[in-house]
Amino acid sequence: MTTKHREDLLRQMIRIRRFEERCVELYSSTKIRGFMHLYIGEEAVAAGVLGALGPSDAVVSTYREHGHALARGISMEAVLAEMYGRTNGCSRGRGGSMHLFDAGRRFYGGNAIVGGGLPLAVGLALASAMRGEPVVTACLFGDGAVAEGEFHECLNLAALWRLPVLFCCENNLYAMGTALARAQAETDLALRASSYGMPSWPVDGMDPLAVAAATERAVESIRGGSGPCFLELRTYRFRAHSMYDAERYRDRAEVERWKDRDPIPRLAALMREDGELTDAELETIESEVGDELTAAIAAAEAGPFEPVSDLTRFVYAEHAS
Amino acid sequence: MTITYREALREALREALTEDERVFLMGEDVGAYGGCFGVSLGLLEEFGPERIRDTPLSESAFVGAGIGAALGGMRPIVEIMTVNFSLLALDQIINNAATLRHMSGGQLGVPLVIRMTTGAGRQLAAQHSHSLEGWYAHIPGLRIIAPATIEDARGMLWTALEDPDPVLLFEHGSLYNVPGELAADAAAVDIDRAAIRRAGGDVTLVGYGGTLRTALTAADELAADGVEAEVVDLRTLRPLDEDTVLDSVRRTHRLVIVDEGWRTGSLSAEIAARAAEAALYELDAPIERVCTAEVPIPYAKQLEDAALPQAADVVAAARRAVG
Amino acid sequence: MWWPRPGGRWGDVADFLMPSLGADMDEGTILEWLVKPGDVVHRGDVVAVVDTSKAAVDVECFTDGTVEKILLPVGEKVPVGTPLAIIGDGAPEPPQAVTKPEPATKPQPLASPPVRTFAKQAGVDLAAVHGTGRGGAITRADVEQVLAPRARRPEPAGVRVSPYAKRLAGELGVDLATLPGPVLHARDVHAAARQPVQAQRPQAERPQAEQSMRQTIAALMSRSKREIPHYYLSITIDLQTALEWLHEYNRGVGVQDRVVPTALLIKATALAAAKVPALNGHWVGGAFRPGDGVRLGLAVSLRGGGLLVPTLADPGALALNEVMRTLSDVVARARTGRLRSSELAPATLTVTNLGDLGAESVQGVIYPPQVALVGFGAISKRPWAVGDLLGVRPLVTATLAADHRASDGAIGARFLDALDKLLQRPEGLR
Amino acid sequence: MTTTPLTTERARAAVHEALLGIVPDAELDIVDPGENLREALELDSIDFLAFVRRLAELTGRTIDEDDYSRLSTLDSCIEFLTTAR
Repeated sequence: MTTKHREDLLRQMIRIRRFEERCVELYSSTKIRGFMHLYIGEEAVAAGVLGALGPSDAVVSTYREHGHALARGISMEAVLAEMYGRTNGCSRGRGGSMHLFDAGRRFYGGNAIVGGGLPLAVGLALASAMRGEPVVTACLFGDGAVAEGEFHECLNLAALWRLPVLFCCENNLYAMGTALARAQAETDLALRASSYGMPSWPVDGMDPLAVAAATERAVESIRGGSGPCFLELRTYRFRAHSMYDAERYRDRAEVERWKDRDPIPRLAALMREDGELTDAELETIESEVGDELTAAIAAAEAGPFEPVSDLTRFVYAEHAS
Repeated sequence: MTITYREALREALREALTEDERVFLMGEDVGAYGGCFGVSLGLLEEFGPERIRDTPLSESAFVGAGIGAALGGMRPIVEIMTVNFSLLALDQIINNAATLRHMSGGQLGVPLVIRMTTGAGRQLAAQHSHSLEGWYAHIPGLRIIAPATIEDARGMLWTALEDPDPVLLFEHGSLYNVPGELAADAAAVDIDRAAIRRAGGDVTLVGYGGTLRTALTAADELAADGVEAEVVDLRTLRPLDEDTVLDSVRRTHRLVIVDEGWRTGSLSAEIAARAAEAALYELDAPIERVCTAEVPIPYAKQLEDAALPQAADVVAAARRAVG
Repeated sequence: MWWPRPGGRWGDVADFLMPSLGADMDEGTILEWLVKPGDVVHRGDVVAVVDTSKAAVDVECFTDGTVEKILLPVGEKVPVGTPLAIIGDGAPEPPQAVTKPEPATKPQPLASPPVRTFAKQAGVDLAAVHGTGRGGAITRADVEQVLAPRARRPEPAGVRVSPYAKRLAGELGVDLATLPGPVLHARDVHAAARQPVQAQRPQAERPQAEQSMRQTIAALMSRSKREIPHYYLSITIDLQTALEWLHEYNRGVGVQDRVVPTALLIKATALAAAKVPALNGHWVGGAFRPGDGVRLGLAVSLRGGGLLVPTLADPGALALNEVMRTLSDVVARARTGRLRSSELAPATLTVTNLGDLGAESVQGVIYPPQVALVGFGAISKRPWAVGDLLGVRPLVTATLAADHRASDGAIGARFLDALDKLLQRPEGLR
Repeated sequence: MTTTPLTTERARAAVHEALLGIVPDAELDIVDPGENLREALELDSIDFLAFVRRLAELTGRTIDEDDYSRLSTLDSCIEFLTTAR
């Protein structure tokens, strides 16, 4: 893996982290409303998985998708303006934090129903297979989705029809407040996926290099026509499920233990060790990300609101206009 | 030429598969079995397993896959065996198909057609006799159509496929064997307007799908008594063609709605409400509704008959209205 | 969170506000302060525990500084955005501006809660009500006093009226209070509008409802003359050819199928109306709405006086013997009070034929919302110039009364001309 | 077709029945037998035609349009019906 590649991963993770830290502040001051689910702690997955995809590949995501959207190339302005409910948001202010879309980047949301995105991914893959396009559809979902019927229906269907889907299960150990072991009889999710007859393997989701390597390998196999693959990305969210919660379902010591494995300082340290990163370079990255963020906030603040007279647009296709 | 409703649907499918290579049919037993109700019989042999896809019993997965494939540039036709089973795919239909365009600020569209059988009358008991199209008609983002005639069975599918939004096509189970005349040059029909299937000046009978026949039978009986009923076939349940219904009410001043859904919170309630909102001062008698009794559909014939709207019920309601 | 304090020192001092901690949080309660004045805090430090009514949540601050003052004690519930503490650089707090008291709100009128509720339900603004109660308090009666003039004229007690009937009554000027219940439909209103008086029985025996029908027709005709600028055109038509043809026709059929001249006049009128559609229809909402086909109202005189106007659906489209059959049927049933609802549907043009009563011509009053009425006088033999000679011919005077808002005289003349031409070629009316 | 002339009584009964079919509450006893029926009973042309039809049915007489003038009063009706053709 090249230095450039590692630096890209580091920069991507820092972008996501700083972006979301500001989101907390903006939410507290009621600039952002509704539900907001933070990704802090899981950045290695977004940077690693999304970084391994090509522009014609498709992505289906969940409601904890700020990181996925940013890593897919949607601008900070478009994501933040969406959370501000402005027309320069990536869904024109009609989706909010949980429903980020970008048709041009083949980013298909932003699905807030747990497990609801899997059938879409299967269908997108079916379309590309029927059209003979060498395209991979990456479907990101959490460990909670494994308990849904749609998970099993979709893994079976994708394997049965050998569809080019990359199932990426971000196992952060909690479905909202329910620990994996309290919801699943068999907690080895890769093992369960393998029962549907597809290559499945667990990955250290706190290590961006491991995630990137595993994804590249899976994508190559899928593009070669071997059918779907399943990655269990073992990771952890450092913050509450949604903005704030009392976190009565987990031990603070557990959170601290996982914070020791924070992917950002971990990769930065590794790169320093290998002589690939200096403090000044890190400072530059932080400062560039800070500038990008400042500009995004200004643009979101300045973004126009959709007029209420346009309320009922985009329910059906708009013909002649 | 005389063909059945089933054959008209099959011809429509065959035409769509022939004319547009993006079109494919997917659902439970649509291929090797020939379709639970025989609609797709022979299509597997003609178009092959890539385009006539048998699916596992995974309604949510294959309906959602239809949505995904539509996003990905295909024109899928998904068959759900009956409306009852569509409940297993409700999440995909309502949370995805109906919302993606809006949630994405107009970036995405779901040009998908979902066909399913609806309705009772064949002694299939409580889990295979629902008429839930009214439920679906509640949902913005969906278009709901219900062909009641041979011509519509033949012509609605193509128009639905051309629609850039998800269309749910409801086929009433009692219609499949009904024969009728179809012009040799029958082609696509609009899915925007209700149709007046019989003109009359004394009372408006509104029906759709399976209840159109009930309404027409009732109209014949009423005519024998000198009461001329106008029969409106809704055809499209969402968006409702309110104008056609209300124009008829403005002529007849009396409204009887025949709906195989349950009365409470039903499509009939919606139509009655709209008549009250927009045509109250045209009404010369209380609106009458003939709906299914508020009971899960029972198996025994006499009970099922008693539960469902019958022509005699419609005649009685019309007589009350005409006074 | 940090927020620049109005009037404060920008950048140095900020209020720490009650944060929004979730989509459903509007207010919160400080459960515990984890800092005290003088403490140094950093961005990300947890400074307090807030009860959101769902859970106790640690809240953090977003900048570095020194806690200057705790503004909100533990246990008090405040809305999101309320200042909770002042965090600054440790300098003394600037003097607070004295906040102006809220302007006194307008004193509320004195009224008991039930009266307030009643007024609210009735949509009465209490400020506009004069109180007559103790100390000027507003009583229920005071509110009712305000309401009284607004109240609409009550409908007849115990009688239910269909909405359409109610609307029609308004349009046709029928007083619903005069009609018998228990349920009134459109047909009752139409009947009332067209059945002014039934003079068969002596006045004294007439039921109350029938007497009031005189009032009804009075209202309708008054409205017509008040609202409709009538103009009148007449033509005298030579019926010699028509009556000779009819005589021959009747000779060829049995007594059951004989046709009277009125049938010819009706069919000719309907055909003429189809040719000149500007006279066939309704004046509604300030505009002429052409009729959907010709529905001909036929004024049927009742023996002993009185009038009914049943509607014939498009007699122009019927064969003459059908017109005659319909005519006999409708007239018989009109006189026995057994008209069908379809015969009470609104007509698009009315014909009145007073010829049998001997009148020479009829200048009728238009039935609103129609825009024309055709009156035929008696068919009588009169001198008539035929070529350059004077002959005796059966003549009829047809008079058109028309609404000048909807048409002009030229249109009316065209109609009468069409009528004449039709009657000169009776075989075309067969 | 020739028919046997009616007796005066039968002719009167037929005229009364035909008229009462048109004007059910007509008080024929107080109608002057020489008065014009159409005026006395306010018969229009349609009523009169109905009267002619009923009279023809009741008596079996053929009544042509040219005969109408002979049916103007109660007396003339009876005379018409009691006269052989």
